[in-house]
Formats: sequence, C-alpha cells, structure tokens
Amino acid sequence: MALRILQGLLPFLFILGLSPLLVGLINKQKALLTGRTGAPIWQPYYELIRLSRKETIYAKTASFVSRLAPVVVFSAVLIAGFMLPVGYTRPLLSFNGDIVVFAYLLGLARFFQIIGAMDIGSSFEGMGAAREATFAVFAEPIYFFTIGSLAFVSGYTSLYEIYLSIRLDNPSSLVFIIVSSISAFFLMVTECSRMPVDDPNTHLELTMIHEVMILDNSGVDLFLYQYSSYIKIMIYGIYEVLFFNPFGMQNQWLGFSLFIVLLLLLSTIVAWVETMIARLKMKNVPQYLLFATAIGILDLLIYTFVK
Amino acid sequence: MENVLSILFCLTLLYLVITARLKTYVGILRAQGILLSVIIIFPFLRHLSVHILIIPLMSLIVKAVIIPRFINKIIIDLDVKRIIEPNIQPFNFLLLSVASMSVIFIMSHVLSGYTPIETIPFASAFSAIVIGLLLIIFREKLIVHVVGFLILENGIFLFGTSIAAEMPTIVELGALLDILVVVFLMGIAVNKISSTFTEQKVTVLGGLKD
Amino acid sequence: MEILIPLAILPVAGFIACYFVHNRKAQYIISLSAAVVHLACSYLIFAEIIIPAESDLFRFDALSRLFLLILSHVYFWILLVSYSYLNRPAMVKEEKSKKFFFAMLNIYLLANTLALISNHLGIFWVASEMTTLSVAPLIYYYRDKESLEAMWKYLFLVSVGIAFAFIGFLFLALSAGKTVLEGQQLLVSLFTLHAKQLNPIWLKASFIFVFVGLSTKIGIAPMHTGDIDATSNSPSPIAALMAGSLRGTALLGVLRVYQIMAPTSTAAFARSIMIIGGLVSLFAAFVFMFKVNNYKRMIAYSSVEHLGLITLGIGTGGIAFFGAMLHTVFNSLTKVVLFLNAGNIHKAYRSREIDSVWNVLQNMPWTGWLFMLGFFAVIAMPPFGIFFSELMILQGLLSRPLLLAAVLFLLFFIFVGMSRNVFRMLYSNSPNNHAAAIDDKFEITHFTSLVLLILLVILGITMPPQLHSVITQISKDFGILL
Amino acid sequence: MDYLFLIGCSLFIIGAIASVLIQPVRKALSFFVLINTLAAAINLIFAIKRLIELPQVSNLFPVFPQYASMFRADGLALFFLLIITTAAIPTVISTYSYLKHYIHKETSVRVFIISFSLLLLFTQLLVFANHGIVFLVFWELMTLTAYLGMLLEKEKEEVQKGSFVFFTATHLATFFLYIFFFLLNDNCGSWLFSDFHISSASGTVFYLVCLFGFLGFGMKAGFMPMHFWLPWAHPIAPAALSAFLSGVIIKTGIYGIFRIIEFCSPLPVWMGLVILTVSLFSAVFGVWYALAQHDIKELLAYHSIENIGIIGIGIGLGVIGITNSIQPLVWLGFGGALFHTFNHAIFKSLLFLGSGVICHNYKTRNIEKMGGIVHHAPWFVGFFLIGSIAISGIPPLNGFMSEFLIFKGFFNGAAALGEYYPLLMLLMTAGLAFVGGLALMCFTKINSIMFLGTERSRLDSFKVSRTDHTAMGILAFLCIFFGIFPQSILGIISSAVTLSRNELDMHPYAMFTRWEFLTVIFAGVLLIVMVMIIWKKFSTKQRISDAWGCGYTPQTPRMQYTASSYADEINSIASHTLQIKKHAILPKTMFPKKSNFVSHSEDFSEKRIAAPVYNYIVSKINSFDFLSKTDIRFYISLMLVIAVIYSIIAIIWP
Repeated sequence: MALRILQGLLPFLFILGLSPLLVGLINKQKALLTGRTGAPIWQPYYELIRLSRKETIYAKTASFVSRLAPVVVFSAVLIAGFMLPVGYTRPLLSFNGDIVVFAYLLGLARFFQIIGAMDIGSSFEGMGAAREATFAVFAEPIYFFTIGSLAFVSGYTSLYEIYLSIRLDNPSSLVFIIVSSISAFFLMVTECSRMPVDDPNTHLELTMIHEVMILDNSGVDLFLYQYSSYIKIMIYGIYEVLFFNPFGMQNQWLGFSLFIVLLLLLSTIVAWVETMIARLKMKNVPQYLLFATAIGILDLLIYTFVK
Repeated sequence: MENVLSILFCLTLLYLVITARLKTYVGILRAQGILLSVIIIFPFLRHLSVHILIIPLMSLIVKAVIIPRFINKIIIDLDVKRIIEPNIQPFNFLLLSVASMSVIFIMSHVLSGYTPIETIPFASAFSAIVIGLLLIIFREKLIVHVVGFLILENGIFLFGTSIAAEMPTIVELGALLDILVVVFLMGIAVNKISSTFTEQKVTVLGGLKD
Repeated sequence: MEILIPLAILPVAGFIACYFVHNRKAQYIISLSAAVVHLACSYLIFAEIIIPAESDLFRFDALSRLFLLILSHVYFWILLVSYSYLNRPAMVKEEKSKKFFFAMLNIYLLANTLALISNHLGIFWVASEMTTLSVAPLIYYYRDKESLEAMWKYLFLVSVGIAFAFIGFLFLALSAGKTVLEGQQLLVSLFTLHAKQLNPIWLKASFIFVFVGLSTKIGIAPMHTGDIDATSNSPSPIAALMAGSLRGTALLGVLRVYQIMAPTSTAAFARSIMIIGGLVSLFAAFVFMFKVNNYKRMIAYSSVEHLGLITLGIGTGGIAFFGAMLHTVFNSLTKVVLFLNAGNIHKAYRSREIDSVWNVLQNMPWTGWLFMLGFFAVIAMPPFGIFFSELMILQGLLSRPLLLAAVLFLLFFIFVGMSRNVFRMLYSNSPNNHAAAIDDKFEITHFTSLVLLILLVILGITMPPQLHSVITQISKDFGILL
Repeated sequence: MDYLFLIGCSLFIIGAIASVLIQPVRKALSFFVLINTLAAAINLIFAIKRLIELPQVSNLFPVFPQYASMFRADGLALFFLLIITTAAIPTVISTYSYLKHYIHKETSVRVFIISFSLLLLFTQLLVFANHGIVFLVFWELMTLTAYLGMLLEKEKEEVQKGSFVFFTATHLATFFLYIFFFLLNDNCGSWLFSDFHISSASGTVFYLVCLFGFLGFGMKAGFMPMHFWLPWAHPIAPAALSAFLSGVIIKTGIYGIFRIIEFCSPLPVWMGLVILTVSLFSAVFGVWYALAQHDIKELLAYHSIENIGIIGIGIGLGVIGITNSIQPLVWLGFGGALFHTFNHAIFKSLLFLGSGVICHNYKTRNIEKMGGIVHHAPWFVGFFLIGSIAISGIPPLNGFMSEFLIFKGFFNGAAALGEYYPLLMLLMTAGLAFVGGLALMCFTKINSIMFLGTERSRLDSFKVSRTDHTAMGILAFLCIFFGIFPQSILGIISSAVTLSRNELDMHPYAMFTRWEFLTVIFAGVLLIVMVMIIWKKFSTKQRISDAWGCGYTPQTPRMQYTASSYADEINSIASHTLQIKKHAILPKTMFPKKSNFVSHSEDFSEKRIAAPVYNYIVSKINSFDFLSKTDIRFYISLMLVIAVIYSIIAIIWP
C-alpha cells in the first residue's frame, strides 16, 4: 500500500516539479527558432521564486474574491494533476468517472479565475474574462470529444484505464487516435492560452486573454497564477502525449522514457507552431474551436462506422 | 262547419297581411276572438250545459272585448300614427305569407296521412302562428308587435281546439288570464316606452349590447 | 294535497298581505316567514321525511324535489338580503317599484313552485308564463331606459318562447293519437308510462318546439339574449334569483319532455339536439366573454356557459347526466354569490362598465375577496363544487373525443376571457390615481355569500347521501344506470 | 410514530388559521414562520424515517381509515416530500424578513401567509395522492394558492400580467391532465394510481395517454417550448414564493412525469430518445436565454428551464434503461434525475432568496444597475457564490454530483447498449458539457456584475437581515455537504428509485464508483485552499493601492464591463436563433460622444407560438359581431331559423 501511494506521489512530484521546466523549454526553443539566444530554460523557476518573495498588492476595489481566487485555482489544478497517469504509473486518484471530475475541476479553476479577474472591476480584465469564458464554452465539448470518445469506445471511465486501453495495432483506431490527438492539441492551445488563440508574451492589453486577467495580481497571487498555468501546460501536455504510448503497458521503464521523449517533442511542436502561426482574430477563435469540435465528431463517426 | 270557420280565420289573416291601418288590426283581433269562441263551442253543442259554456264565454270576453278595447285605448292615448309604414314591400310580404301558408297547408295535408288531424283547422292555426311571427319580424311599431303576439296566441288556441286536447278548466282559465296579463303588461310597457323614448318603435330599443 | 298549503297557499297569502300592508319591514317579515316555511317544507320533502300524496296534477318525484329545494334555497337567501338591499339610498323613481317588490317575490315563489311540482304540462305552462309575468316588473325596478328595454325584450321574447313551448306540448298531445293516451290529459307520469306507443314524428316536433321555446328562458344560445339583458339590468337580488332558480324552472320543462322521450326511439334525437344547443351556448359564451364590457352581463354569459354545460351533460347521458344535475345545484348557488357581490360593486362604483371599476380588492376588501372566491368557484376551481360536477360532465364526454376537445377548448378560452375581465376589475390601478372613498362594512350580503361558498365547498367535498340518492333516483327515472 | 405526518399537516393548517386571527400582523408573521418551520421539520423527519426503513406502502392518515386508499406513501412520493420540506424550511424562514417590508399592507401580508402555508400543505399532499380526482384537486389548489401568493404586490402592472399568465398557463396544463386521467380511468376502470397500468398493447390510447401526460406535466415543469409562462411568473412572485415555485412546484411536473413512466410501462425506446432530445434542447436554450437576460429573477427562471432539461436528460436515460432492462442505467438515470431535482431545489431556492434580498435593497431587478455589493455584505455574497457554483455544476458542490451521475449514465449506457448508442451518448455528453460551460459563463457574469467591482448606481447601505443569513446559510451548507458527502443521500435515492419501481433492492448500483475518492478530492481541494490562505496571511506582506489603470487615471464605475458586453461575446454567435436585439450607439468620430450598448432577447415560444395563437383566436372572435345585434326582431327570426334547422335535422334523422 505504501509503495502504491509512493508510486502515486511520484507523478505528482513530476508535474509539480517539472512543469516550469517544460515552459522554459518551449520558450527556449521558440527563441532559437526565431534566431535569438533566449532566456535559460530555468527562467520560469527564477520568476516563480521572485514572485513568491515580492509583496502582494491588492486594488482598492478588490474583495475577498480576488484573495481567494488564486488559491482555489492553484489547488484545483494541482488536484486535477493527481488524476493523470504519468508514464503509466497508476495515479493516486483513479476511479470510475474521473474523466468528468478532471474536466470539472479545471472548470472550478476557470470559474474562480474569471470572478477573480472581474473582482477588480477594470474593463480590461472584464474583456479577458469574457473571452476566457466564451472560449471555455467551446473548449469543454472538445475535451469530451477527444478523451471522452475514447472512453465511449473503450467502455472505461477512468483516465488511467482509458489510456491503457489504447492499442495501435488496429489501423482504424490508429486513425482515430491521430485525429483526436489533433483536436486535443487545439484544446491544449486554447486552455493554456498559447498561440494561435492567445499570445503569452504580448503586452497590449486589448489582445490578451490569460495575461490580461491577471493584470492586477502581484506577488504571491501572481506566483500562484503563473505556477498553475505552468501546471496546466504540463497537464495538457501529458494528456496529449499519452495518446501515443502503446508501450506503456508492456514495459514500465520503456514506457516512461518514451513518455519523456514525446513530451519534449510536444514542446518543440508547440514552439514551432508559435513561431510559424500568427494569432487569430478574437472573433475567429470560436470558429477555430468549432472546427476542432467538428474534427472530434468526424473522428468518432469514422470510428463508429469503421469498427 | 269547423273547417268553414277555420277558412274564415285564414281570410282574416290574409286581410291582416295586406292592411296598413291599426284600426283594422284591432277589428281583426275582435273578429278572430269571436270566431275562436264560436269554434270552441261546437264540440259542446251536442250536450250543452252551463258548466261547459264557461270557457267559450270567458274567451269571448277576453279575446273579443277586453283585449281589443285595451289596445284601442293605448292607440288613442298615445295617438300612434294610424298608418303603419312597413319596412318591407306590402306585395312581398303578402307573397311571403301566402307562400308560407300554402307550404303549411301542404305539409299538414301530408302529415294528416300519418296522424289523425283535421287538415284545415290545423293548417290555419299554424299559418296564424307563422303570420303572427312574420308580423313581429317585419313591422316596427311595438303596438303591432303586441298584435302579432296576440295573433300567435290565437293560432295556438285554435291549434289546441283543432287537435282536441282537453285541458282542465282551471288550466284553460289560467291560460286566458296569463294572456290577459301579458297584454296588460305589454301595454304598460309600450306606454312607458313612448314616454321614455321618442317614438314607439323597436328601433329605439338598441341600448343593450356588448 | 295538504302539502300545497305551505308551498302554494302561503305565498298567495303573503302576496295578499304584502299588497295591503305598506310597511316595508312588515312585508319583509311576512315574506321571510313564508320563505322559511317553504324552505323547511321543501327540505323535508327533499329528504323524504314528508312523502306527499301523488295527485295527477302534482307530483313529487326526485326531479321535482331537487329543483324545489334549489328554488326555495335560492329564494330564501335572496329574500334575506333584499330588505337591506331595499334600504340602500336610491333614486326617487325606485321608491315606487319598492312597493311591489315583496308582493311580486311572493308571486314568483308561487309560480315557480307550481311549475316545479306540476305533473300536468298545461299547469307547467301556465305557471311558467306566470313566473315571467311576476319577474317582469321586478326587472323594471330601476325604471330607467335600460331596464325598460330589458323588461320589454324579456317579456316579449319569453312570451313568444313560451308560446312555442305550448305548441310543443300540443304536439305531445297530438303524438298520443291512436293510442291508449288518446284524449287523455297531458300528464307526464301517464305519458312516461306509455311512452313507447307515442308517435315519434310528433314527439320530435314537440321536443324541438319545447326546447327552442324554453331556451329563451333557460338561456340556451342563440335564444339567450333576452335573458342576458334582463339579468344584467335588474337589481342584483333579482338577477341572482333569475340565474339561480328561474332558469332551472325552465330547464325542468325540457327535462320533463325529455323524460317522456327517454325510453322511446327518439331519445337519441333529443340528446343530440341538446348537445348542439349546449355547444352553441358554450360558443356564444366564448365569443361574448371577449366582447363584454359590463360585468353583470359577463356573469350572465357565464351562466349561459354553465346552462350550456348542463344541457350538454344531459344530452351526453351517463355520468355526465349525473354531473349535470349536480351542476344545476352548484351553479345556482355560485351565481347568487357572484350577483350579490356584483351588486355591491355596482352600488359602490355606480357603474356596470368593467373599465370604470378598479382595484376592488383594495377599496372594498370583503366584496372583493368574496367576488374573487365566487369567480374561482364559477371557473371550476376546487374545492368548490362546480369543479367536481364539471369533471363528471367532461368525463362523460370522453366517449365523444372531438366534442370533448371542442368543449375543453371553449371552456379554456371562456376561462381566459372571464378571468381577464375579473382581474382587471379586482386589481387594476385606478385610471386617475385617487383612492376611492368606499365604505365596505360586513353586511348581510357578505354573510350570505360566505355561507353559500362554505356550503359549496362542503357539498363538493362530502357528497351528502340524500343528494346522491336523489340524483341517482333522477338518473334512474331517465333510464340512466350508473 | 405514524402520526408524524398527520401532526405536520395539521400544524400547517393551524398556521394558516392562526395567521388570520392573531393581532397584530407582525405577531402573526412570526407565529407563521415558527409553526411552519416546525411543521416542515416534522414532515422532513417523517420522510427521512420512512425512506431509511424502506416501508411498505401503508396508511398515511391513521385517524381517517376511510381515506386510506386515497393516499399512498411510496418511495417517489416520500423523496419528493423530502425535497419539498427541505426547500420549505429556509424559504419560510426567509419570508420573515421579506414580509417585514410589506407589513404596512396588512391584508396582503395575511393573504400571502395563508396562501403560502396552504401551498406548502397542498404540495405535500399532492405527491401522496393516490386517486386521480384527489390529485387534480390538490394540483389545482396548488396553482390557486401559488397564484394568490403572487398577489402580494398586486398594484404593480407586471405582477398583474405575470400572475395572469401563470394562472392561465397552469390551467391549460390542468386541462391536458383531465384528459390524461380520464383516459387512464377509462382504461383501467379505477381512479387509483395503484391500479393505473397501461401498456403499448392497448394501441392508440397508450400513446394518447403519454402525449397528454407529457403535455400537462411538461408544461408545469417548463420544458421548452412550453416554458413561456416561467419567465413571466417567477420574476413577479415574492422571493420566497418564487424560490418555492422554481424549487418545488415546477418539480411536481417532474413528479408527474415519473408517474407517467410508472403507469405507461414500458415506454417505447423512441419516446426515451424524444425525452432526451427535448430535454437537451431545453437545457441548452434555457441557459442561453438566461445568458441574454439582465433581469436577475428572469435569468434565474430561465436557469430553472435549463435544470429541468438536465433532469429530463436523466429521466430519458432511465426510460432507455427500462426498455432495454439495464438496471444500472435505470438507476443512474432516475437516480441522477432525482438527485438533481433535490439539488436544484436547494440551490435554486438559495439563489432566489438572494435575489429577493438584492431586489429589496436596490429597488430594481436589472443587474446592470448593481455592483460592488461584496463590499457591503461579504457573507451574503459568499452564500450566493456557493449557490452559483453549485448551479453551474462545478465541484465540489452538489450540483456537480447529480450531473456526475448523469454523465456516468451516458458512459454506462453507451457501454451497455452498443451499436450507435455511443455516438448518441457522446453527443449528449458534449451537449451537457456545453450547457455547463454556458452556465459557468452566465453565473460568472451575474456574480461579477452584481457583486464585484464598484457600485454602478449609488448604494448607501445593503441590509441583509439575520433570518436571510440563516436561511441562505442553511442552503449553502447543504450545497457543500451533499457535494462532499453524496454518499449520505445516495442510499435514500436508491430506496426512492427502488420503491417507486417496486423492484429488487438497488443499493449495489449506488456503489458503481468509489465515492470516497470524490470526498478525498474535494476535501483535498478545500484543505489545500485552507493551508494556502493561512500561508498567505502570515508569510507575505500586503499592500492596498489603486487598480492598474494602464495609462489612464483610476477607474470609474461606468468603465466597468457591463453584463451586455460580457455576454455579447457568445450571444453574437446565436443572435439569430435567440432573437437577441442589440441597441448600440457606437463612437464614430475622433472625439467620441455619448455611446452605449444594450441587448435583450425575445422568447421564441412566447413571441412565435403562444402570443400569435392567442391573438389569432381573439381576432377571429371579432368576426362574430353580427351576433351582437340588439333588435328584438332579429332574435325572434333567429328563433324561427333555429326551429327550422332543428326540424330539418329531425326530418333527415334516421
């Protein structure tokens, strides 16, 4: 039992510890691709440390909500992290129907992030919050179309088992996996507010989504927000990567190493996409997401009728 | 014999249709009253007795004396215009009534095949009813309406005798009394109306509507 | 025959007394005592504690007993309130008509009683003509243009109608040709006995004429107009009296003829005629509920609706017949409540226009709430009795789905139209925002309405065994086995 | 012990009577609150007791054996009693401070008190009715008392109109139910629910029964497109009443639908699919309309439609489960539906009570005019926030739990049924997720606009009385409790489902997942939150300063995001289907003049179905003017004509 818990804790530590690194990697590669040297990959750690030291400033109009929000966001995201099988070790929290809980925990985080942003009453943050909420409306179905469709065809409702159930021997399921991973990628991009939906390092308030929502946070709050956004990237990264890991269930270590490799690969892809693609117009984002949804449906249709 | 009287009755009806003077109406009412009371005596002629004569006498008094006098009185009191201006061409009215009468006669002839009715009294009674209604429908003066109603009642009376439906004496008397009171009330009403409204025509009675 | 002494002779005595005595209070007491005795007798007869001897002119079968109870009940309550009603400040013109008020009421009672207990259709005819005559002067109570017109129309129309009915009765006599009944008196009991032999053609004819003729009195569309005018322009006790009992008396005539036809082959015809009549009156009520702008007329139309439902129920037969009989009871009681409170509203606002009455609930709480409850009762809301009876009628209609659909549709829109008007009266804000200075003390009309409403609830929820047995008896007389 | 329910009911009646007699009205009010709370509590205990010890159906009123057959206490009824009483207690408590505002209008207050306590009573008796007529009686009485309760502010135009719409719409529903019960009685030869059984073998009648049943009850429950009366009725009712209305009364429609399923079993599969579709439709469009509203109560009303839709989805699943005889699916579907009914009763009452308090402090219901309430009443806002989170179906609150069951139902059904069901279920899942997203948006909207930021219109003081805090506190606690310990009620739900379906014990299905995990997770979340808050408090230094204005001088209230603009992002996508009207004066010149943006939506079923039909009929009526002639000769000729017509009928009569 103790071993089991230890085994469960490891991936948790993995997420908690390495998620800033992943972001660092992405930024580094982006810099390289654009021909800059860029910051060291440890940069996110430095920033987090710096933020945690800084004093926290609250706006005059801020209420308990904006004091509460970052904490809730962080803890929700963290707990959501508990449910993902990192490299096929059975996660600590894995039970029937945890894919729903997973999605809705992130929903909780979103709820509090939004009201936290609206708490100040600044028009910019309102703008960001409105966009966040709108895109979330379309992002939620995508989640269920990707992992959910897997669940439906496999009959399992626990993330761990679903991922275990993936076989790549059947060509149709191969297609299935690939297509759904594409829409999963869209999802990731949206949820983590990367290009082409959002630009993490623009500084024009009118065009931002995530960044503008945390405009008025500082110190510990900002630290929590940043950290949870890093964790989110990690989570979605894992979520994406685990689609392609047939070897997990045969061999623990092989699976794990492959998992790492894929994660790195993903970071490269993200970086590459961010350099290649320009940001979408805000009003085109829903279409983009609907497109992803459409892919999901198509994908499921294929699978249902090919099977 | 009854048939002859009934035919006379029909003639009065036709005269009623063509005439245009109120005086004549009253006269016709009186004539009909007499005719009817004569008609209802006939069944009793065989075995005559005082007790039986009550009804005919009463009806004679009511129909031929009191009611016409009363109506005359109203006409004189209110000095109603003696000539009634019909709102339908007299010829058409005559045509209509003759047509309906003939239809009734044919019908009752047909019916008499099935059931024991003497055609002529039956038919004439019915035509009285119909013509009474027509009179009400096609005339405007309220007093004429009263007359029409009386004609209707006469028709029913004749009808009753023609099918030999025995009513207890009390009922007969009650019926006569009722008619008397109705006419009385109507007379009062006409009086009131002529004092309340400008003229005694139905057209003025248009106040109540949704 | 001695039963006639309290039922018939007493009212006559009352009439004579009221005619000579000119003190109003004395008149009131005399008539009230007559009414009380009448009520007591009719209840005793109803509960079969007294079983009067049947004569061939008068009979006391279940039908008569039920209607007699309704009559004396309604009459009693109306008489109770009418004294305070007469004492209200009024125009000089009315004073004249107040003299004959109680005398006429006595005649009214007499006439209705005779009509209800008559076994001889001739007597029925005479009596029902008499009811018209007795009520006509009362309609003319206010002595203004409207009431005069209303009286004239009612008198004339109903007289013609009753003449029609008489023709119908004569046809009935005619139908007895070539049978054992040839030359017999027009006794209902006799005719029902040998109904099978009667000539169907004349039976049909007689039913048509009786139905059409008496419709003017019952208020079956399209002959309902005179009735509407009369009820809406007469003083509210009289209106209540007419809606509560007079229509019932006329209905009895139709029922008698139908009773004769029931065992014969022509029953189906009569039934379908009644269904048509009922449907038409429902339709008329439906149309006018949206047009009407005079709340007394509105209530009158609602009683057109309910009489329509009743005829519909009678025509449908089965459980619906039972429901219809129950409905007559409940409807008459409810109408009394509505008309009395409408009278109070009229007194307070001096207008019968719905638009010129506002915020009754606020200005006169007692009347307002009682009127509202009465309204709920009349649109068949539980726990008031009408709900149950209407449910029975509708249930009976289930065998004719299309008819049921039509009826429900009409009922729903009647409900909408009526509630729209009533609510506008009850709590629409005043057009010119000044609160009306209206004193609305708790008076006898309120007491009466309260009692009647409670009675309605009790009758509705706990069906008294006597009532049940009587109505079952009636249905048995009409050859309906439940 | 069996006298419990009887005592409770009689207490309600006593409360009603006493509220007339006691002088002055203030005392009457307090008495009413006390006794009704007590009565509700007693009935609550009764319900729980019965549900736990799984009673056989037995006599409800031991004193009146003659009415034994009229009432029946089966699982479903008991569960609804639980719902009613749970919602009743806080609402009654909250009426105390609410009615204080109207204490000068004595009669109105008394009437409200009477009708409300009777409403509570009748609603409870309704669910126990075992006899068609009795059911109809209580059904109508419920409508009537609710209607009378609405008249508290009858001098307002909108109240008059709204209550009228409510009255007529429910009456229409009742007419459908007449036919429903007539047909059942006709077929089963009895009025007792326990004898009502009709199967598709009996042909058309079966489908008619289903049709009218669903029309009647669906109208009451407010399924689209029969929902048009809801947005009229809820806003104008007094807060406590609208809480009860939307928490409980529209649930009687759900109760009825459960009964239909019981009577007409088995329903064909396609009917289950139809229910699913209609429900999803209601859910999506309900919440989307809600998003477009700026009237807080109207918005909540539309949310009731959404939640009814979610409940309906559960029911649909259950029906499919029955027809394919898959017990787990039945359990998940019905269990989910019942659980959500329960939860919705809780958090919707919470929200409506909150809205009542808000409407009293601001004299308006328009959220655009509010803002910054949190600075006046943090606790109040906290409670309201909990309600909002719960209704958006977000963990760790109860709203999520019931939706979780339904989600499980989707997965379970897909796995068990195979063929094309996965596809359907997936679409359903996505749809439900979509609804969740919209709800989230909607409630972030109202919370932010009403509570957060700064005051848009001047607000000196925001008074929240102690009773309000109590009532809302209770409800908020329940939200959290059933979110974190769903196990506590799942057993009861199982027995409710079991009893109502007269099948074997279904407890095993309650254990289809490891609930303790959920508990652990949510406890974990709360724990971490606690820890971090403490950490934040003590570790770091804090400072208050102006908000980041990015270049311009500090904020003014009018700069804040409005509800219209917040919702516009998404409404602009569906503006055609939802008939969303925008009125915008946008700045054009270089030096912008006064510019603003407002949007509002029109309800399609009201504007396109109900109103046109009504207007058509009313306009048709005017074509019968010829009937209203005044000339007596016309009447007489009419008489003649009718006589002739009848004679013709007589002649052609066979």
